[in-house]
Amino acid sequence: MSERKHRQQTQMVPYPSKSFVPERDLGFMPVLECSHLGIEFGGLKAVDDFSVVMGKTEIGGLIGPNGAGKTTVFNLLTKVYQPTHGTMMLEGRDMGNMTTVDVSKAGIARTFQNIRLFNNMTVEENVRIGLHNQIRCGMFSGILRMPKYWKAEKEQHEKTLELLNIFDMAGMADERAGSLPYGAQRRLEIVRALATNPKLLLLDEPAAGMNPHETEELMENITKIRDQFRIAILLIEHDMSLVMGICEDICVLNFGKIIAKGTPEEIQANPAVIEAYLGKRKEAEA
Amino acid sequence: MSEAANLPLLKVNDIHVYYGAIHAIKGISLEVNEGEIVTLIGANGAGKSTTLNTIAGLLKPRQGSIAFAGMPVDGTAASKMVYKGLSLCPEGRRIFQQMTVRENLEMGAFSRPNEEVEASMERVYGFFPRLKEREKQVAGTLSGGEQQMLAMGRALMSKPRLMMLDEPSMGLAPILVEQIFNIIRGMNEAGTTILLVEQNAQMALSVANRAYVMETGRITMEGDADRLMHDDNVRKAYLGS
Amino acid sequence: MKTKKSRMITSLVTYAVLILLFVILTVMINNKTISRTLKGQLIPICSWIVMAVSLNLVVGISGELSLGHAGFMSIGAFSGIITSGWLLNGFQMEDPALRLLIAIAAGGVIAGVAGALIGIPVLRLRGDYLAIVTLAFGEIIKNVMNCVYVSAEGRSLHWGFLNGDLPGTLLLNGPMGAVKVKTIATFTAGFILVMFSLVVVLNLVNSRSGRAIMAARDNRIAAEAMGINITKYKMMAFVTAAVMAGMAGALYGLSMATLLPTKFSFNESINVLVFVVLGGIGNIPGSVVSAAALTILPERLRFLQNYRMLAYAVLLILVMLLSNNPLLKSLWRNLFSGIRGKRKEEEMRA
Amino acid sequence: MVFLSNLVNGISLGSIYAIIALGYTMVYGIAKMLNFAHGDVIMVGAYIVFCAAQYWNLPPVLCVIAAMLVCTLLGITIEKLAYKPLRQATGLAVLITAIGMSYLLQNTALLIWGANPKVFPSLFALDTIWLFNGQLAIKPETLITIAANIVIMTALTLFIAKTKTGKAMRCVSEDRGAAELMGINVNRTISVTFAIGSALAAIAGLLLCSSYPQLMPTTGSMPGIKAFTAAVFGGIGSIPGAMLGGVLLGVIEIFGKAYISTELGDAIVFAVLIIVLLVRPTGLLGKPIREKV
Amino acid sequence: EDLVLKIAHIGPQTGGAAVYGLATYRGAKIAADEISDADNGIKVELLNEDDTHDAEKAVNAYNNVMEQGAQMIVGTTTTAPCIAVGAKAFEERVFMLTPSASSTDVTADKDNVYQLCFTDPNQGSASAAVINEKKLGTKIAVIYNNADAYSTGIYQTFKTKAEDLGLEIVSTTTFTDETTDFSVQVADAKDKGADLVFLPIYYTPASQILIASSSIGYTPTFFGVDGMDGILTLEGFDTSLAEGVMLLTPFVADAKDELTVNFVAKYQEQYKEVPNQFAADAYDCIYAMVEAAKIAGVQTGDAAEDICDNMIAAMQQLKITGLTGAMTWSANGEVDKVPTAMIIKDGKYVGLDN
Ligand SMILES: Nc1ncnc2c1ncn2[C@@H]1O[C@H](COP(=O)(O)OP(=O)(O)OP(=O)(O)O)[C@@H](O)[C@H]1O
Ligand SMILES: Nc1ncnc2c1ncn2[C@@H]1O[C@H](COP(=O)(O)OP(=O)(O)OP(=O)(O)O)[C@@H](O)[C@H]1O
Ligand SMILES: [Mg+2]
Ligand SMILES: [Mg+2]
Repeated sequence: MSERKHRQQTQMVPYPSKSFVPERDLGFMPVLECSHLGIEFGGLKAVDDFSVVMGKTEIGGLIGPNGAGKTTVFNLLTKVYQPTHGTMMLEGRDMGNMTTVDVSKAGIARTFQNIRLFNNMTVEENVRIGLHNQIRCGMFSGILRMPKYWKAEKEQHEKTLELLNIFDMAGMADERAGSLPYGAQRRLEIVRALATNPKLLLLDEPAAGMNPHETEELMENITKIRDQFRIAILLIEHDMSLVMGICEDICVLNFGKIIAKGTPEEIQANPAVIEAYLGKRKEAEA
Repeated sequence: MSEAANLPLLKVNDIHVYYGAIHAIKGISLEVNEGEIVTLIGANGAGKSTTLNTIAGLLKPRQGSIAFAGMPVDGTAASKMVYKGLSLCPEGRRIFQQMTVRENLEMGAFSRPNEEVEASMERVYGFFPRLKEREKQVAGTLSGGEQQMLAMGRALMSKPRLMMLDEPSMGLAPILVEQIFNIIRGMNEAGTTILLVEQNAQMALSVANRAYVMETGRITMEGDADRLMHDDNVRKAYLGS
Repeated sequence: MKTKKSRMITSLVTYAVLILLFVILTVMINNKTISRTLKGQLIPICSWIVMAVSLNLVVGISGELSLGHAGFMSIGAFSGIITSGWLLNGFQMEDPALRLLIAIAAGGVIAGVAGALIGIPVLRLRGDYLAIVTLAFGEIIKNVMNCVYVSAEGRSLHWGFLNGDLPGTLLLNGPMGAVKVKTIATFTAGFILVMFSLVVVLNLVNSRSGRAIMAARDNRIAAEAMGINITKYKMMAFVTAAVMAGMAGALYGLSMATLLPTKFSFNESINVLVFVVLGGIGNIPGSVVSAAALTILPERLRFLQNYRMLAYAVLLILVMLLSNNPLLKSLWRNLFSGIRGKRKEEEMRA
Repeated sequence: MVFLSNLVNGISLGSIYAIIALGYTMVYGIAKMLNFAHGDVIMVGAYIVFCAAQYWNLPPVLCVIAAMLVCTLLGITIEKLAYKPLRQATGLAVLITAIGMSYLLQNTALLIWGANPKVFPSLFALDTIWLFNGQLAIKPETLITIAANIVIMTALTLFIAKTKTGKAMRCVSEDRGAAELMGINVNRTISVTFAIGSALAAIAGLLLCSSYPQLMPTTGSMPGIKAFTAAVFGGIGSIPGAMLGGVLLGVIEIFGKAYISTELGDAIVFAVLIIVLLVRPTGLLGKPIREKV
Repeated sequence: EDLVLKIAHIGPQTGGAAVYGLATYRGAKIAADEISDADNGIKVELLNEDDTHDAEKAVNAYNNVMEQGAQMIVGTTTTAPCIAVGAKAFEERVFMLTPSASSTDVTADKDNVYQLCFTDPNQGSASAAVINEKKLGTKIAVIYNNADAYSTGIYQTFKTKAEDLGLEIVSTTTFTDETTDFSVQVADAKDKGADLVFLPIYYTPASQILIASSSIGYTPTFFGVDGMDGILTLEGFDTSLAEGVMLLTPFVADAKDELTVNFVAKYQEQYKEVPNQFAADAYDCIYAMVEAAKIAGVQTGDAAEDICDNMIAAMQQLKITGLTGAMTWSANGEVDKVPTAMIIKDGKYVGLDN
């Protein structure tokens, strides 16, 4: 398996004191810095002492057994849950007092493990919702159909088509989102997230339910998005071909704790990861 | 049961299924023989789940026939199919979140006489020792892998002759995927016929005897699992290389 | 599977049909060919249409079940009546059209304020819990209105709670409600209000704010993750609906010589909900049709005498059963796609 | 003493709400529908008892059994004709149908029994209990209602937790499709739920009209709404919650009227409900709904 | 050729207030049939519509009967709809005589609306006067329906009059149409030591209050108004609880005069129940309207607006004696008749003076 196909050849250099970021991102402020993040659900430490740094254009991976707390990390980063411990910074801004809405405005967008589209709306409308804070027009301008409304509508329409074209989906703009095939729904979620103009994109199992062929395409698209928008991407995935194929830095969670961090090669060779997550077969294959 | 020897256990003949105006299944025929593992692979939205749900009686085919153990069963309610020896482990697990593991298993044996429940339970615990440890836990709090085990165990409780599994490996860590496939083999060896729908074609083909490939509501290929595994078209579309 | 274009066409067709109807009815009124019962019902019909459209904004567009919508109508009605009485008493404003306009605006504003106050606690809840709290607010409003007395003495308004000893002319007399109301509401005003509510709701739905409201309905968590302030947009829908209900109330109140606080009971809220569900949840033109039809229907059933309400109940159940029958639904859809031609069919196949 | 007698009155009213709320919550918990016609089934039950006692001179036990039989049949019929065809429809469609059903029952009762109110006969040949030198009166109906509440609550809880049908009901309430796959006949299970709910309505009708002996075609509607409120108050779907919610609602209503104002009695009840729901958004004993993200 | 009068009855015949509307319709129907059957050259054609005790529906019903060519209206039964319909009828010049809508707002500012029942203030102050005169109680409790215009109206004038007369009101509590439990109201009266409870309410809640009182062993004097009539015939009611209850009423179903006996017999035969005051008032209404129509010279097929003014003039000359006593009308539409104070003894009404 050619796992390196989509990965940019970069050398990983230590980022001051905490973690590693790609060399190319060294001159920039890291997009995300979490330290000692944690949350408890009635005594259960779902995430514990989670510290990572993401470079400005890094593609990171978050893996781990089921129930390890991966999705919970995303929920913490987007403030769906309020962390009970630790701090998070988005491009140097403290996220402590932000709400989910603030986080989105500040520049983190996400997709969901169980797809959450606005099923009764069209594909275009879904993307327009993503543009909510990008192209604005107040309630009264909307009701009274002021010139501002027409301008905003036009702008939104153009931007939507532009974004949909990344995944060749412009032709589906008028379909009901709920009636799309599963794979298209996953892609639409990514487009919608991109529409919020994020600095950091969080993808929760983007390849779930896709076959290897579709996964391959997805990998290409993810790298393309990173290059085109120059943003950081953090993804959760159980499909090792994808993770090992495009992630530059991988973080492995087990029982809420980080058990390993490193490049794909390091992770694949890590006995603790093999024991807890990968299993013997993958090891043999690698 | 002499008829069972020469008749297939399940015979689906040219069924058509609609969701409202959407023609989701456009004439599918397939067979499963006693003792086999048969797998159904295909892209997203090809209609695999729809096919299984129709066989299980959750959906009604508008056209075509289904025979189970030599008896026509199309139009039979899902709740009756269980009594005939067919059970479906549905996509997305659908366990009873607020019941305990044990209660979930008990519900799986709803169609069986009460005396049998204990024995079946032991049998299931044999396959899934983890479930025995978690007997009293509320199912909603289990991890993803455990929930999948519970769903399979629950389907086994009805002592099916044919067990249909819809994407049992979905969203599971690689290590668990292996375990699940080992258990599928184990169940088959213990005498349960299996119809398996999988996204993970590689794994599915490696455990199956025979396979069908589906595309947008139709079957486009069928044959020996080994043969399909090495078929170029299949490799390109479903195996990723 | 509605595209933007087809939505716009629906809106335009709705406006056109309503204007046409208005013209026809006005002509019929002028040459006296309209039946007396229907003529008498025109203003209430307009009020109930506005009620249904506004409730549909909450139930259909914003996705929250409200069982206390009549409460806002009540607030609007009594505010409107008081305003009109006050203007007449204290300011000698004789022009009924101007008085009506101000009264309707006042009814809308005051109901809107009430909607905002009620919305804050209500919108924190979900599903059936939210529904029961709106029911509770509706009952509280009814109960409280029953204890309020308002009188006008020159330009000053006096009010009393549980105490009717007020100087001047009583405008609102506690449980006896408003009496001696000068009925200044007209069908033209009603029609303008209906058009106004339609423009507001239909334009809102096809705007950024409207999409945000629907996004919050379809998937709360995803909408928040897209940076949409759920509370703000739910509130926007709720308050807009309250304002329109208040205006409908003022129109209604000023079309009757008397109005009791107990009129706006739970049953009335439910009635409006029936209009909304029967017309189609989220279907605004549907609400207009069903509100009008269901207001006229019981009158048309008068020949059944004592079996009238029984027949109404049976019809209601039958309509619900038939409109939700999967067989009829697909039959209807086939018919529809047949009319719409190939394009639609292609869409279905996709 | 006044306080005590208010408390007794509150509990007496509350236990009536509770017994109606039990039926509401049971049907809601399993079939996930707000059966607004429940209050009217109660009214029918009360009329049957009235007729049985007044016209046919049946002994009390037979009156109750007759009412339960009629109500159960009525419940099953309503379910079959009006609700079952709507299994796939939205919750609101079912709600509106239930409201139609409620109109239908009220107007049928009006045609059969007339508009004149009837005073319900006292079936329990027991005397009022006087405490504290005749200062505190406890009506036998109150004691019987409370006892009935406890028995029904326990029986329902056990039934749902222990019996095969009860467990099937829980499955149906969680996931109808999955329940079907277990071999559970979902339609039949829901019908059974309705049958039980309606039988409970008959008992509630008897107790309601025994304590507050006024019977009209509209008798069921307001107690029905209050009981629905009580069920939500206690956490809808929760059986002990219905009982707790009912009793508390009754006590709050009586205290509000006695110590604040009779004019604002209902406003106070509903205001307390709102406050409680703001603090506990799923009622007193309701399970918090947590959506996994 | 007979004179045919088209009279329309409007009142609630479904919903919570159906009992009143059905009673007025039945009373009116008996009168209409009697007149028509008597072969005196007059036929009464009685139209009937339901208003569900709602102003909007009442106006619809009004328009409906006018479309059917009604010449005058007997109704509407309840107050709020009557005010709404009255305003319409005033504009359109249609004569109305209501058997039972008793608020002064019904007739105020409208020359075309007449009442056959006592007005609320009339009853309120008459009650206070009787209580004062006969020294029936020293500490008075009032329980009234504050969601009902009739009940609130009587209460308000009762209170004013009682204060003037120096009567002491120790407890005032309310209820609504939706109230099931009356224990608080009764307990409050008992607690405050009231020896007379004034009940300006209809007989249905009154029966509940009597039951609730007896269950806590509270036995003051109960004093009611005309709405109390009907309590003795309430199906299933233990009339012994009503022993000693006093009320002001113009109509007594077991009076022995020929008119009453005849009416009650007919009513029982046709409707299997004992008529109450509402039915009696409506019966009288029809006779009054027919008499007035004779004076006004109404012809078959006359339009409502043409006869209205004549009817108004005729009403003021009219003197009739009906089931509810001898009546005349003043120009503001109010009736002048004498309420009689009654007391229930051995399950029967007896004049308080006897
Ligand atoms: N809202 C919650 N309340 C209680 N426990 C929770 C909640 N959300 C998550 N958990 C628990 O936290 C742990 C981590 O869950 P999480 O969803 O983050 O796992 P995951 O790593 O994403 O697993 P998977 O790969 O199966 O998606 C699990 O044990 C889960 O049950
Ligand atoms: N409830 C439904 N209503 C309408 N269309 C549906 C419904 N369920 C499935 N479909 C459509 O039917 C087709 C087949 O879907 P199905 O779920 O059977 O596919 P699948 O092969 O199981 O895909 P997956 O791998 O995503 O599970 C798809 O086009 C899907 O959009
Ligand atoms: Mg996850
Ligand atoms: Mg599937």
